[in-house]
Amino acid sequence: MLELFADLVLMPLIAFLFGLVLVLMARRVRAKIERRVGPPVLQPIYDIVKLYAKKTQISHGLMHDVSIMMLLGGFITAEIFLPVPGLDGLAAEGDLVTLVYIMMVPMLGLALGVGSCANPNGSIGISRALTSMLAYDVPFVVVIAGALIHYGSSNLIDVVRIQQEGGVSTWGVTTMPLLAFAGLIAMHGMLGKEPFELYIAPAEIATGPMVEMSGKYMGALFVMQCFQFYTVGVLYVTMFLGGGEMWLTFLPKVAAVIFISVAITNVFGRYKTEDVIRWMWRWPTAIGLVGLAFVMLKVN
Amino acid sequence: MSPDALLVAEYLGRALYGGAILLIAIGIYAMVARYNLMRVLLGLALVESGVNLFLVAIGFRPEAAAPIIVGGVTDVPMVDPLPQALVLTAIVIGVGVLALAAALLIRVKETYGTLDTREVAKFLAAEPADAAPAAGTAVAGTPARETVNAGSAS
Amino acid sequence: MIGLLDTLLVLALLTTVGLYVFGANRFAGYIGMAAYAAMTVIVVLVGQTLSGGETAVPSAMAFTVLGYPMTWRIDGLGWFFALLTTGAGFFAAWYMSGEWNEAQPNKRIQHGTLALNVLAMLLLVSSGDFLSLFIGWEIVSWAAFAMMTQLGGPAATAALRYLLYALAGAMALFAGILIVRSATGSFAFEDFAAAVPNLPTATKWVLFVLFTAGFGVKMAIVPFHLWQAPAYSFTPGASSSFLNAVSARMGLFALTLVLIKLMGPALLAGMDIAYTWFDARSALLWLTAITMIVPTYIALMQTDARMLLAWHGIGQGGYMLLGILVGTPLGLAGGLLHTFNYATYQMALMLAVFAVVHRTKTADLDELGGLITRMPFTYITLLMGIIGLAGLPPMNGFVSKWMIYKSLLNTAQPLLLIAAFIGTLGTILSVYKLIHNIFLGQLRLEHREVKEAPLSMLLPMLTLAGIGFVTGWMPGLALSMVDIAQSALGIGLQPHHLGGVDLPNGSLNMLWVVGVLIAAIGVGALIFYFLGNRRWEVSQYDNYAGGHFLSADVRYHFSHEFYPGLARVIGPWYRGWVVKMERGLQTLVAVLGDLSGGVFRFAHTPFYLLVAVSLGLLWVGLFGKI
Amino acid sequence: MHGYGRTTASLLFLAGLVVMLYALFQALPFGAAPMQVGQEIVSRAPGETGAANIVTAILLGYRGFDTLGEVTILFVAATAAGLILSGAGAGDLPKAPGGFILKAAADLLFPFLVVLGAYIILHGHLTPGGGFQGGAIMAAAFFIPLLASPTSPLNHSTAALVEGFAGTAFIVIGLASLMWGEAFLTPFLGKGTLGDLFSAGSLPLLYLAIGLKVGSELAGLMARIVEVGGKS
Amino acid sequence: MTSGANTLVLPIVLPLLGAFLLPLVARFGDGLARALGIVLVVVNIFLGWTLWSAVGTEAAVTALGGFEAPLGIVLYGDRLAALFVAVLAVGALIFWPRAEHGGVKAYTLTLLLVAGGSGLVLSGDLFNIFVFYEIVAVASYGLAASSGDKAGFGAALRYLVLGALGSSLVLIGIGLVYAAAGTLNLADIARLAPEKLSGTTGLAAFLLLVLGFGVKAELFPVNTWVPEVYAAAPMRVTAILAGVVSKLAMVVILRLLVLVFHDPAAISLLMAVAIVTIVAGEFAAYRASDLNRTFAYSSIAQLGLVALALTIPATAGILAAIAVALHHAVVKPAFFVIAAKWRGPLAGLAGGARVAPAAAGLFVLLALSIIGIPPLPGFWAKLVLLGGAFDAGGAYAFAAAVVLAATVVEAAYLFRVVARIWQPAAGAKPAHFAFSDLSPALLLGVILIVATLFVAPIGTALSGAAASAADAGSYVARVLPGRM
Repeated sequence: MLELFADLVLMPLIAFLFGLVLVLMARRVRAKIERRVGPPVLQPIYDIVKLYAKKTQISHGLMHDVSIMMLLGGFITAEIFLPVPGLDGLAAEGDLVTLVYIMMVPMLGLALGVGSCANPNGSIGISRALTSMLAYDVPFVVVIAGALIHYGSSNLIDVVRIQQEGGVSTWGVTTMPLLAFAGLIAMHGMLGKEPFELYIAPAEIATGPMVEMSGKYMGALFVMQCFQFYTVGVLYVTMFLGGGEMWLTFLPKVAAVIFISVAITNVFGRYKTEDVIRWMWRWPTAIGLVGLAFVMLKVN
Repeated sequence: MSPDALLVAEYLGRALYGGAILLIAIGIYAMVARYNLMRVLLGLALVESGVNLFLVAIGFRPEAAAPIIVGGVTDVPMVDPLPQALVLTAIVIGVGVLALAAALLIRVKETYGTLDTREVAKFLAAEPADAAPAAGTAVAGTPARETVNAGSAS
Repeated sequence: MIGLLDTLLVLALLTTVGLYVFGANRFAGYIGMAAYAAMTVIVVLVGQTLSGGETAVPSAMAFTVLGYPMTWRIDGLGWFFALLTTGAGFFAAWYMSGEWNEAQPNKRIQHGTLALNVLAMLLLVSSGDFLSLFIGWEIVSWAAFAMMTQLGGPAATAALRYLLYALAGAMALFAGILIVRSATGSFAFEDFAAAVPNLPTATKWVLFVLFTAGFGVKMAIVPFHLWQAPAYSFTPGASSSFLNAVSARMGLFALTLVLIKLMGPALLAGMDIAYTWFDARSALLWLTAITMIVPTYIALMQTDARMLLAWHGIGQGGYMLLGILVGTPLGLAGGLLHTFNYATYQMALMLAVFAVVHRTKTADLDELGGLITRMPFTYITLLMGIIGLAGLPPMNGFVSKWMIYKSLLNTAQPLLLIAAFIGTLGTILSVYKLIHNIFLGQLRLEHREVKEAPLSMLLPMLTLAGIGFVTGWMPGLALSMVDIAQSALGIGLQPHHLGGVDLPNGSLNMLWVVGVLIAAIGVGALIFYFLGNRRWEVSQYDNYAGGHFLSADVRYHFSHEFYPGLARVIGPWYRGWVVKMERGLQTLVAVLGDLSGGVFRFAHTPFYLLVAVSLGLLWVGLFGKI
Repeated sequence: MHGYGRTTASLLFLAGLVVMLYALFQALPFGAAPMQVGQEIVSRAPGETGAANIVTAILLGYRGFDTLGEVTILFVAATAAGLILSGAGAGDLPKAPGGFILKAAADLLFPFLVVLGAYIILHGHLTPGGGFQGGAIMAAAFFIPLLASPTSPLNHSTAALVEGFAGTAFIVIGLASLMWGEAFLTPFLGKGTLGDLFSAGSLPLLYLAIGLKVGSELAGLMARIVEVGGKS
Repeated sequence: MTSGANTLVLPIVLPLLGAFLLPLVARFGDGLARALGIVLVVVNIFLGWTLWSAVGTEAAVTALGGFEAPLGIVLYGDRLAALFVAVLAVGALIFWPRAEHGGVKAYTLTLLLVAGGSGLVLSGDLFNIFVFYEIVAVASYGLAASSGDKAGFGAALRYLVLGALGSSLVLIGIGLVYAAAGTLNLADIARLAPEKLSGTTGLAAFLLLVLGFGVKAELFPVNTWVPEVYAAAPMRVTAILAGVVSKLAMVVILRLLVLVFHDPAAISLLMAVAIVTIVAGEFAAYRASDLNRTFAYSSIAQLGLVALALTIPATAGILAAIAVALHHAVVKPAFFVIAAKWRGPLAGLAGGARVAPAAAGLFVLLALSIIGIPPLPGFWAKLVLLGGAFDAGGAYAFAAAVVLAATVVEAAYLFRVVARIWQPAAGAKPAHFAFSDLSPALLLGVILIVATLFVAPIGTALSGAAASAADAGSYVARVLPGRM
């Protein structure tokens, strides 16, 4: 019981801290590509502290505040249901499907909060964000379905166990490379990086969802980004890269996954909404479906 | 029965049945292809005559007598009396119907001023004053706005 | 010998008569509440009898007409739907008890038709053979028709369309039950269940198609879906929410009864379609997949809040049927649980939307906005409702969807799972649009003085939302009711506990999920309130405009065409094939009608007779025995 | 429906009809009348009805009920015609008188026709002829004067009276047998000697009723048509 | 041939006697004539009822004139006949003509209609049936034109021409039958039919008889008189014609089918005609422009159903035919009562529910019943019909499918009208109903509801009637006891 309680406290904490590292990495990588020096190591923390410390904390009503709580709460919950080395948390009480759904809670919270800010630009941003969610979630569910069929279990602990017992040859990335590839693309979309960052589009809609966010609201969004990098990375590692046998290999795997995403993002421009949908529903989905077909052949 | 009688019967049969059919055909032609109601009625009378002829012909027997017993002699071959009785009834019925038809004809002429079946048909067809032909095109429609989206991508 | 079921039916009958007579009374809503509550109590008592080992509670009512016996008895499956019916009736009556009642010019009809529908549905779910099933079915259809038309307005037009669909379905059904009788010699369920495995394949197919089409019309399975949304959404008030919540589910009841209980999923799976990979069950499963997706994305494009919800109702029906057709105990439990869950959140949603309509006189999503400040409790109801409809934790919609997904995984049907997921994604987009366009964004000037809905309407809404939350947190409560229904189906029960189900390959314990989620949101609240400076609430319209001019005098609300990018992509896919098919059918009937009418109108009668005689004689010559 | 299309179509169908009816009729055994019932009637009629004219025996005896119906049809037609014509503008146009010759001839013919009609009616059971034929002649007797002098219309109420009583008489005669426990229209009174005027029991009575009824009906019917027809 | 059976003739001759006397009685006042007519009709109801209760499975037979069966004319009174005698009289009683439509002459014609109709169902002789058929026909020609309506004469003449041509066909048919079998007695024909009438001649005779009687039975394509006559005739006449008289012709076809024509080809011929009739009727009604025509077409379709029922083998078919016919006899006249007031284009009916709620409600009740919605009697009639069809299988199942599809069309046009009635009035409001205008329809509505409540005993009674009507062997045995 005590151990579980420790899990529950530790898991979000690690997620936040390593998320900071991932954010830092993303910014540094970007800087390197742009031949800049990039921010100092503690810059993510400075940013968050600064935002929380701002004097005017403008709120647009209770729903605005609640949305921030849902945002953080949703990710904290997700961390608790995501197994990491040595810490299974509550992963047995809710499976991958549950996790996928829990990850939608922060999205919904954000959407509600932005909506209640009554800024049309925010609403447009949310409209775009939800549209792009629809775009990348289609290949994502194909990947999820394929992976679940492959592992024969939706319990993430089982998924990790199966990969670790068989070694690298049973890792998802080797047994179902097409799904892994499609999953990577979907994950990239999930992170909202170019070319899929249409919902932020500062030149068009004044940064969209974030338009009314300042102070600790913005700070919470920063925290959310840490969680998001971490969660998405861990999820991918868990499904395709053998999960975490130990922290030393686990964290680099997560970082590597995120690195791929941040490394390629800079070479892209921004897709239009329609193009995001078309592209996502065409290529990754097709690749995923082929991968799924292989999985089905193997299962039967 | 003599072979002659049989031969006579055969030709008579053809003539009688043929005549009946001819009468019926002429009558029907008058009813179908002519537009004057008077001719239609005359055609009807012809058809009835033809049918009666047919009925009477059924009862024919070669070398048989009329079905009246004369002098108590009952064993002579007689033609079938039943069709004759039927025809008698049928004729009277036909008379009644024709008489009624004539009465109606008078009223039709009086009412519409014509005996042309086409005119009468036109009058009847146009009777429901402002017959809205589109009475049923749209059985059920959702209000315009909703129909736009009530589609299916399947 | 008056049993529980008889008491129930008599009570429903008395309520119907009473409310038709005294429905104009200002206490009519309370009378209705009391009656439905009493009915619910009786249903619960019936449930106790059923869980005590009885297979069915019989009625003393029985007729024999023309040698066909008709009986009524309620088994677990019927009980489950009876509970939904009386419960929904109770909440609808509650909603209509206070201020609503005073505002309605035709409350007698509203109360009367509601009671009539409850009676009809109770009759249907307690039918004991195919004949009484058909009778109940027809009565349900016409009771719903009465509800739609008696109040007039656009619903009446939609109702006509409904009527034709319902009647076409009923005729298919009629043919079905008569074929059953021809094949088995009786209308009895038991005889059919015993005889159906040995019937010729063609007969099985005919019956399958007829029953699926007949009952499917009521469920609005694609391609029989066109009627439902307009018909349900334009029916005023609580009646509409009742229709949405349980009326279409009668189709599900009957489909479950015939396809699962009597024919059985195994039998359906054995009916292969030649030259394809499909069999009867999988073909129908794919039809439900289409039903999950197509209506959901049609809902996404709606501009009327009621239409939007009603279209979702059709899509949700697809999930239920999907789960039930999977045919495993888990799938069945999921499908049935979803029926229950859907009834709670859909009713809450409809009631909330009607509360908005009650206050603002419009349900047009382009003409609302910002009401969160004026109607916060209605907002909460709607929020909880949409979370349930979208199937997110912590509401109950998640649990049932999870079970359905899980059953698809366990039977290795990933494509259906993907279809279900895609439907859910569309639902999320659509429900966000719903809540955003009504409650978020900027308040319109004409709605500045709008008041919160009265308590008499808020309470049932919030109670329903609360039920949705509690059964999401503790799905075991609802699952034990599902158990009773499932025990009547002969497929086996799904073991469960208070928090969900334990499966060897991935379990769900909502006690933990919800607990952690709430706790985590609490942590979020702690972070929010205890870190950083105090929040400073500004006017809602004190917005950053990115250089554009926005003022408080002109209200901007991004609501019209909420998903433009998506609409540009999938817009061309809305070809309206089904609409075109429907129009084509209408045109065909009209042309045939004109042809036949022309024969009569421009009659040249002797000519027809001549033709008939000539052709007839020719026929005689050709085919007569020489 | 216009032009020659219909004529052509009619002729085609008519040709078909003729061919097929001919084929059908040829298949019937002409000259070999079935005589199932006919033969039996021929052999039994004299004994059972006492009528020498077997057609009469059939009409009034074996198929007497048909005859009642037949009379009724005339009555129906007359009533219906009366009903239909009742609204027509009768006699508002002066009708040309028939002239002296016509009138005198009609007056002259009247008694002859009445007597002839009565004869044919009364000998219906013995010789060809009977109530219908006689009735028609009787009707002619009353109708011809009307043609000759259209201004003196037929007394419809008298005709109706005769008609009504005659019809009633037929039925009452028929019903009378019911009182003896026999079936409707069972002949009663003695059969007499075959060939005698007073033979065949009640059949001549029926013929009398028929004759009167047919006569009055036909006369009334035609008179009505003439009355109205004069106008248009 | 018990002496009690002799009274079989009374339902025919008493109205006949009354009809002959009516012009005489009318001299003492039209009211007296009217009273006499009504009394006779009531007597006929009583006679029908007496006959019904007197005959069980054993039908009453009387040889008229005492001439034994194949020679003379017999009357055959089974429950079927009794039923229709009573129904016809009830119809005539409810829809006794109004004084303004022909007065005493109309009374006379109605009485004659009753007499002729009773004869039609009671008679056991083919030619005698023809005679009574003609009585009915001529009386209805006269009544059809009695409204004084302008369209009435043209319509009646069209009716007459078609009817007379049809009668000629019947006569040819009778001639063919007689030429082949040599007898006119139905039982005798039934006895000889397998031997003499199973060939082409028999089939041709059947065709001609069906087309001939089909004029009254409203079978396609010889029913083209229906819409105009029903629209132009006085409502009360239309009600009787559509409600009862058309069924009498069906009874004749029923007798022919049961006794004489068992040829599968004949059955399929009638079935084809029935299907076309149903389709043509329902579809034409869908596009009809006013209520009267709508109901006229609808009645065509309903008679198509009866004809279809007749083709279904054994008792089930006959039970279905009787049930559908009886149901229609209750419903359709009531419809015509409503249509009589609500004339003109359908669009003009908007607001009807406001003006005349009782009529509107009754309309819905009748529509529901005629579509076949349980638990109304129409449902049970359709149940028996379609149940029999599906039991028979094959082409019958196809026919049943057609019926079911046609039912949807039927609902479409009926409820389109209902929707109109409930719309708010645009422009002129539809006519208001005085109680006396609506009372016949209300009475029929009450009958309908009562029938719903007592559907079980009614079903049992009709089954018995159908079973005895379907028993050809017993018919022959009763009529020709010595000649089996």
